[in-house]
Amino acid sequence: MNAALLTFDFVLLAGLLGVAWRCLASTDLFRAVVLFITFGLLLAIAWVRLEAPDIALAEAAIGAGITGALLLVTLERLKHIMNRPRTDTDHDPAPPPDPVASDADAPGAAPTGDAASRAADAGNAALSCAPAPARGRWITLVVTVGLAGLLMATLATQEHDPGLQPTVAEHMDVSGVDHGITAVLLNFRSWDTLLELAMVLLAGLGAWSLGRHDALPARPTPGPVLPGAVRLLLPVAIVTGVYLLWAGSHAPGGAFQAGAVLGAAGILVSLARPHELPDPDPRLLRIGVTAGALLFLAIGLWGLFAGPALLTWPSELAYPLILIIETGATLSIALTLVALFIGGRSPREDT
Amino acid sequence: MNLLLVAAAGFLLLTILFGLIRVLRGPGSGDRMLTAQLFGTSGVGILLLLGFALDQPALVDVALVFALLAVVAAVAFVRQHGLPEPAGTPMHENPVEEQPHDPPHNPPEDTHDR
Amino acid sequence: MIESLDPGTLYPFGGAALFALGLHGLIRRRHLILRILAVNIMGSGVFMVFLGIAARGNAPPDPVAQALTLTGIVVAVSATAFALALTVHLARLTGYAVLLPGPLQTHRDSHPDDR
Amino acid sequence: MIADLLTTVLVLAGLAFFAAGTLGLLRFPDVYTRLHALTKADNLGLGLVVLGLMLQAEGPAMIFKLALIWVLVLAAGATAAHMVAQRTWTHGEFERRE
Repeated sequence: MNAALLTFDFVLLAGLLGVAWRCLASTDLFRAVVLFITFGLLLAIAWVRLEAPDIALAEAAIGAGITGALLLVTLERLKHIMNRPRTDTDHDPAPPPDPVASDADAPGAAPTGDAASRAADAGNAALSCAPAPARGRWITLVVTVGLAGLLMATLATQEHDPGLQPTVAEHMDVSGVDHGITAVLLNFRSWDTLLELAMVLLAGLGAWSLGRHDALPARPTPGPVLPGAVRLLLPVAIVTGVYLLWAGSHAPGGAFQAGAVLGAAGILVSLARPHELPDPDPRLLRIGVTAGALLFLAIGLWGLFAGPALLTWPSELAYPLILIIETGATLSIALTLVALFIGGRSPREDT
Repeated sequence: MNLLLVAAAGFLLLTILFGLIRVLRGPGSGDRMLTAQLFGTSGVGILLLLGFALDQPALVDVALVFALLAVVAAVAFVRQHGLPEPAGTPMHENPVEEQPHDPPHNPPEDTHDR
Repeated sequence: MIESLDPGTLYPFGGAALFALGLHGLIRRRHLILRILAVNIMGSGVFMVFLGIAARGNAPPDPVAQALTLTGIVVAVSATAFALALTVHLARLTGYAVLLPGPLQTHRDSHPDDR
Repeated sequence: MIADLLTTVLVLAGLAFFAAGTLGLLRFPDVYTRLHALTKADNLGLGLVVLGLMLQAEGPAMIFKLALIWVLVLAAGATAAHMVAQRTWTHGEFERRE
């Protein structure tokens, strides 16, 4: 049993490293993205092996749903930009002026077999990129191998330490929940979580501020299959999201996993039939996107005046408060992820 | 029993690694996307088998999330990556195409009837 | 020896290798999408080291490390999404998805805000 | 005991379909035939594995969850296969053997 698991671990690690290597060495961006999606899948299995089902849940929702869709839609946008006509006649419409592109022709740096694969998908010509230049290859290789060796030597000599696990286990009864990670995230170290929500909000605002011309194209749905699948998957996704939110108090799950699942469901809906979707009311959208951080902050401030300190809550009220905060956080994370995917404000907002 | 389940999970992992050959070779992006889809199914299988072998029922939830969201990437691929765009979609309202003096460089999508 | 190799001992080494691989890609590749992927792979390596150390030994894993990793993953995906949006914006302004030396040269008339 | 034996048989049968699916993915000449290989793994491979694991499951909730996972994978596989095929068809890129 142990030997079988050990073999499994070795194969998994070899697969992870191989996929990461091929992904970063790729000259075809689409191939790199598919390899990165595969990398996320293998990573989720690695988290399972490290006894971290919470992380695996988040990785599953983010890796399988959100990152893949985000990268693919970005490729589409890039392809659109690269293929469009250039009006500025002063500008050189030649391929990207890679400062070291001349080195790409050096022997050993040329990709093998990629030319055929690129030719097969002529529409993707904009999605290929120059291979890494031959110059400086050995320096970076030596530096990174040395760094990895240093890290590994540090790890090998490190003493085993139980960490904070006993401390957390000792204080579980005052946290209001029965799951260690939720207790840490929303009670013991709630600062981190508040700042994390602020960070998600900032990323959403940043993407929003880049303008509105990046809207998703409203394409007609080809045939009845996709809407039918969405009709089946969407209710299940919503129930799963709420289930994960609820499960977070006593088992793997919580606001982030639930938010990621709901966000991925929202991305699926916006992909399936964007032209049928009414544009959301901008005010409601703003309230939804900020709800998590604001609710968290408000309850934290209430803790300052009525309770012991900022961002702390009395243990008898902890469970309902944590549930309220988590609900707000789920909503905000889901909405922000969808907003990040769609990119740009709703066209209706400015008119 | 558990040994069998772990070995089965390892076997599925190996099928993923062999399937990578198809991702690397292509030739089309459709092939690559299909392979990613197959990997999703194998991943669900691995998670279920490990969940039972290691007695961690939470892994079934992870597999559920995977199964639920497996279709998102494929739909993103098809919807964004290559379906011919009808004229008049918001993306076409980019100002560059309003310049009439550059006909040879019109993107292929513009050959559709308005 | 073999029996003592639990995942908590084995995976951090893989994480260190992933970090180095990502760094290598970050330095060597110029296309911004590949650089974003490289940063993500580096981050995954860090998470793997962290979770591996948290899972060492026979005791239940350290929930603080797992909570911090969860926070890190959510921040990473938001930052990735923002970076991709910036990449698209850069490509729209310059026509290229690579960072070029020198001052930013934009297409005249090609940006809707100038309309 | 009988349940264990049945689980073994079902899981092994499921693995055979996964292996066949991967082999087909690697060996078949074009996208459409590869789609065919993919759906075998989705439908029968995972189906048999899930069926085998159901015999080991405790309680109806777990059995329901397993069944739900299988149904979701079926829906996802069918949708993805249909859409990739449609996309390939509308683009007219009938990819030949390398």
